[in-house]
Amino acid sequence: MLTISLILLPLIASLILFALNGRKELHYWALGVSIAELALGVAAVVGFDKGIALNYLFDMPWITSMGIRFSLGMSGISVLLVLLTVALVPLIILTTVNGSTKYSATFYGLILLMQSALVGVFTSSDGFLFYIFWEMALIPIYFICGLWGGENKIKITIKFFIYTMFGSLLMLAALIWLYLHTPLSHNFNIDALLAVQLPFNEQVLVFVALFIAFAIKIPVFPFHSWQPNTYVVAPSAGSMLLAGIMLKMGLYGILRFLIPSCSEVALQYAPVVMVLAITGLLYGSIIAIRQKEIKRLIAYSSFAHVGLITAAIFAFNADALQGSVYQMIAHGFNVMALFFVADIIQRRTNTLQISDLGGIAKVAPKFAIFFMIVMLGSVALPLTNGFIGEFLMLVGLAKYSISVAAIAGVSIVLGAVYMFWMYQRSMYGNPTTATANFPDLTCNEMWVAIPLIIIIIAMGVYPKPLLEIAKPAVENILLVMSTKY
Amino acid sequence: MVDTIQLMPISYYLSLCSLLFAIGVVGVLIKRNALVIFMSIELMLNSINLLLAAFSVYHNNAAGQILVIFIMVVAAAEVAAGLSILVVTYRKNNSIDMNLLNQLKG
Amino acid sequence: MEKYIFFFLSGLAVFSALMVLISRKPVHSVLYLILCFFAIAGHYILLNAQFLAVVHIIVYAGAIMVLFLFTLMMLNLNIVGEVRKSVLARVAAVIAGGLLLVTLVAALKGLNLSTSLSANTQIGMTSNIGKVLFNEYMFPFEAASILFLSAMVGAVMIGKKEEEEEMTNVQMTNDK
Amino acid sequence: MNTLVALVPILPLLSFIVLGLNFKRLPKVVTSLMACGSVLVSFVLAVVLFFHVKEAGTAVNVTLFEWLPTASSSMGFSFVVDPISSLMILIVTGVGFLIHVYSIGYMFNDEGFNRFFAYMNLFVFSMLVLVLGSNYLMMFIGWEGVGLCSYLLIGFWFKNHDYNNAAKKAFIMNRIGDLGFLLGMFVLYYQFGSLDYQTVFAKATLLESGNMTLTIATMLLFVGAIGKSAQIPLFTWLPDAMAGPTPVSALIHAATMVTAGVYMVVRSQALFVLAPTTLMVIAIVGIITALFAATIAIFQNDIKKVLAYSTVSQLGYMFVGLGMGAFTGAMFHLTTHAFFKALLFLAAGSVIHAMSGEQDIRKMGGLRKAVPITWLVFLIGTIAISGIPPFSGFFSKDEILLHAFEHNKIIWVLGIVGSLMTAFYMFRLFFLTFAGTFRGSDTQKHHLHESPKSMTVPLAILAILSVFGGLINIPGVFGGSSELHMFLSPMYSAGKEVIVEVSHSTEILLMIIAVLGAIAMIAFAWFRFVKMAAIPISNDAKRPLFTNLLYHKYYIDEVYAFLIEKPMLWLSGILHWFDVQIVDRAVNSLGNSILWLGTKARPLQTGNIGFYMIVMVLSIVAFMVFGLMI
Repeated sequence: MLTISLILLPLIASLILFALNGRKELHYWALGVSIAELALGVAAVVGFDKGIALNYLFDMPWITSMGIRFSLGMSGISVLLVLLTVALVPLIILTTVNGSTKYSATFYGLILLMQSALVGVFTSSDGFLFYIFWEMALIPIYFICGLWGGENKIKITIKFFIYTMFGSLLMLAALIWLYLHTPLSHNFNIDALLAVQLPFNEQVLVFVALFIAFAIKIPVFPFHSWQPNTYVVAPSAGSMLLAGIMLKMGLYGILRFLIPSCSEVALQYAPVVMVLAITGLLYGSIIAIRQKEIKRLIAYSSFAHVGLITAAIFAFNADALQGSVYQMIAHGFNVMALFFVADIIQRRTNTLQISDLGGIAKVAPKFAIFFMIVMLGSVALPLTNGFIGEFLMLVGLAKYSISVAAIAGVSIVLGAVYMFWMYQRSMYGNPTTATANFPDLTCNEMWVAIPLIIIIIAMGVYPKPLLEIAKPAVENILLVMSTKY
Repeated sequence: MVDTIQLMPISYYLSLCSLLFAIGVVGVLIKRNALVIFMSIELMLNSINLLLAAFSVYHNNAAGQILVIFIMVVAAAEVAAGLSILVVTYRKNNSIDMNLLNQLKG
Repeated sequence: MEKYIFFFLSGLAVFSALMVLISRKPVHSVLYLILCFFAIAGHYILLNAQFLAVVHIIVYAGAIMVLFLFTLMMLNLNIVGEVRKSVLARVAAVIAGGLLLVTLVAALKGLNLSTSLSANTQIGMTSNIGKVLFNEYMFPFEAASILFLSAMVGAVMIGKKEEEEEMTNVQMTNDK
Repeated sequence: MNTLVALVPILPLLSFIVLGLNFKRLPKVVTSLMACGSVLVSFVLAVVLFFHVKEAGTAVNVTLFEWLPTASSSMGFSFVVDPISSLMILIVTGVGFLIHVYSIGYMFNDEGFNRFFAYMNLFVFSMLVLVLGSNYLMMFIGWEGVGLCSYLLIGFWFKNHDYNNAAKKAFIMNRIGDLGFLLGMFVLYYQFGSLDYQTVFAKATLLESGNMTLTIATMLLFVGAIGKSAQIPLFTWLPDAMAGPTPVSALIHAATMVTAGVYMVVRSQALFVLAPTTLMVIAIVGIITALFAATIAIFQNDIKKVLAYSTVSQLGYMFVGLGMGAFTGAMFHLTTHAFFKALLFLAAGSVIHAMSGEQDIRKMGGLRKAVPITWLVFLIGTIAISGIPPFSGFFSKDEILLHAFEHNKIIWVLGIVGSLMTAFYMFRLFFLTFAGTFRGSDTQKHHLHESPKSMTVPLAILAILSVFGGLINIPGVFGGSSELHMFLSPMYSAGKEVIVEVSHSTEILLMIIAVLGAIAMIAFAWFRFVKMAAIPISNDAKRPLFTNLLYHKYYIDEVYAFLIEKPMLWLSGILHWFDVQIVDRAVNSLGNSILWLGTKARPLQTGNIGFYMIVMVLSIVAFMVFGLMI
């Protein structure tokens, strides 16, 4: 019941907001809904029973003739990602509340619709339902970027849309392929799909199709080229949704579908994926060093981070998987906070060019502190959330191969290089004309900044509860792999 | 009296209906008058109807005849809508030449 | 006996169908088509599908063809010298149609149909059809009625739109 | 006792949080009281703990909470107080407290006063976590934490981009070292399934000497130490780090943070003694760094830069000690170095304070009259670092050299050479600053003044410590009992202890060689800079090739820029071009090719319905024929 209400609440609210289209000043309404949703999400985490594989089951027949059921449930990984979703959305809505009347009710409706779809993706226990939610998540973000985006928005948004759609279709094909191999009266239940034992060469096809689908979403090198432009052109709330939550769909998909269904191929092809992911990690980090625009820099850094997560997933051991799950959550908050920083800078100075900035720390110390903490989280300083994930992932990668860990570890140094460069150029030095009158964080912004600071530090100081929730699910994945192989 | 009717072999009906259908197709292709094209379409529909009825009787299943009724409904609806479109195009172009419907491509 | 009736009706149907195409005047086409429909109705009777036969006459000959005639007369389309397609196009069309016929026949010939099925000739009776229609096909029947309604509304809408435009035209001229 | 252990790092942390949250509002008095007070209380606690450990002889373990559960073990957020860490917390809080007090006077007129103390407290917290942690992960928290504080404090005056670059350079070079540390931890974790000191050391003692995994792990850990303790090749950040306020240089870049590498090696002694190859590498890197930095220091003209290179050089000595197995010696030198180098930096700060911010020794001279107390303490510090008995530096350096003599004569000779250079450049610095006549501008001369009490009192205390600090480990030859060694020896893994067996006469002979050499160098410096009153030439004057090389610090920065920074930026540019022009363009052209296909296929859609229908019919025919053929 909890899962279905988590999906329905924002869905209904979004429909109401669409109906009220054109009216302004509805953000508090949307905020209220998202906070109620947060309460539900927290309740789900608190009441989560680690002893059961899938909690909060919800199941009813849907399209019976095809064996499709409307079934939902949360594993440890799902519940964490749901928590990420429900925690980020209120913050994202809060970031848009800044006195500007740019955003109408439709905008908030789209955000809530997106939230509903994302929760759906993370909780579906039915392959078809998963696909439906997967596509459903794409639609609101398309409109958010296409309607409220910056320069060149239509072209870039369409590219993003078609690119990801292409991946989705490959996924659908793979799902149907699996579906057709389920026992006699076919059904789309995920467990049934995962139980399918394909011959190796067919498994390769399914693996490739699913991998490309997820790789585009994540994105993994070389399927990433939609990403920097989209992040730059999207309104900040859109970038936050995209980088904070949406790309986790791809990683979640890998954990939920790709590895359990094609474990044999996954094991064999792990080096290939590893090479792609690590290439992306270094490639993104190195490119980020020379970026002159804050959002683009964040985009490349995010690309690098998810490269590491992908690599860690394919190391197939408990530490690496735990780390990648933890890092998914941590990265969600960090990247959202970074885009928030970019948003604040853009709104106040009308520029994101790092060369136009400087000296902000002098005029806006609170903002400087916030930015500093976010940056530290993102460069994985111990006692911030970024460290836990990166440490576990690197430990896992080291178990896989110490040289891989060493190469991946170089990104830690590179991350410090570009992040500190950006921070220094934008915050230190003497104020420029653009930043001379930079106001410090307003009250509204503090409401976003303080929770983020608390989360970044709390997750770094006391990661145990979240790690323990993820643990059974992670072990389950490894168990499925070992039994299938 | 009806009971004594002897049924013709189904292949006769097949041939007849194929022939009628082909005539309908040729009519659609050959004519430029939209009205006649419509009539050809009706002809094709009728050939199918007849075949359905024949099979229905042969298979001793009423479903075929029910389908015929539905086809008739659809045909009637189609004619109603189609003819009104024709009337509109005629008012616009003063002709119902099929080639003028090129404008529909937008 | 039935054989002769069958061949007679078939010949009539094919002849009138051809005449639909051959006639230069649309009115003649319409009339030939009606003839063709009657022949088909005869076939229905021959198949002991009386309900269909009656409905066929009522709907096709009575309603649809009248609609055709009505349109024809309203638009005054009965012009002999209508533009015809080029010879090439017509030859191509006939060849295409002929090919279709050949392949159809070839395809259907391969069917292994047993004619030995004993016919329950009562199947086409009105009462029987009614029972089946309102028991098993209740929902499609209602759906069809809605389709029909929407077609009616659509036809009216399409026809009416022009008037509105004319109205606006009139207003515009008035404004001038 | 357990609560006390936890309180030691937590007090500075609390102070940091309060200051950090209210840095705009608190008056300076409250800030000073809180910042210094918290460190003072920590110091008192550290003393209590020190004596507790000394009396009880057992370590105190405290686990605050379970921090990071991993697959095979669970890392606790836990502290351990044993001889090494109790000595370290004494140094950190003790020297830290003195420097805090000094900073009140030094930073009083700075607008970032409160921010400064917040950072300083955060640093003390991180450093305490580093030394108190009971597993490598805890050490890593402190390890990175002090790096961060170093970054924040070097770039404290953040309006100046050069300072910021120095700060960034420090952080990034540290990060490179940290990466080594991380990888070392991974190897340890992989090998022993845990990162807890006790578990790791217990399991390591079962391995035989020269074990490959241990060698790799210790090498990687040493990379971490290289970064943090500014050894070759990652030392260039430390001289640049002098951009920060002088108390920062004293606390972080002389007394505590940079010695973290030494601490780490001593802490992991059980591992390192099993990896002789690593120990050899450590000794070689140490001695090269010591000489390298000393040669550079001879030609520097910035008072803080000289001290910075001297720090690098002294750290090199500590690593030589470690490499030679003189773990106590290294810790001993670490302690005395903390005293006299903090003293020297603070005294230099006092000089800079007096000179209104001037750091170039060519513009000083004759300051003895103007700042007598500073003069005195600086002299004490200089003597201590030069290794003149009975000052503290003599004993500690001597112990290291003794071990070197025992194990490797070449390193001993090089060590002696280095210590002679130390005596020379330190006295060069001293004479140029305090002897002769004043060479600065008139306004500076007019402004010359002795520093306030808050600065001179800590100087005096440090001076006393520098003089008598050597007493904690008087070697047997002077009738002492090597107390420090006794205190620390329970930490060393049993049976692997390195014992020096040099006869007393040899030992005394070695000391005489070192001391006489040092005195000769001092005399040379006096002759050159007081008698001849030689003043180093200006920046852009022509120099002989070798001198020029030294003056420009062997062009190391330029070489790094050429070898690493430039190629990195170039690569970044290339990859970005590749990303936009190749990867993205490939995707775009895929889309465009479909559009192109569309344009090419468009003429097929003539709009001629008759044509469409014929095609349709023919297609149906084709399908049926196809169906028939199958």
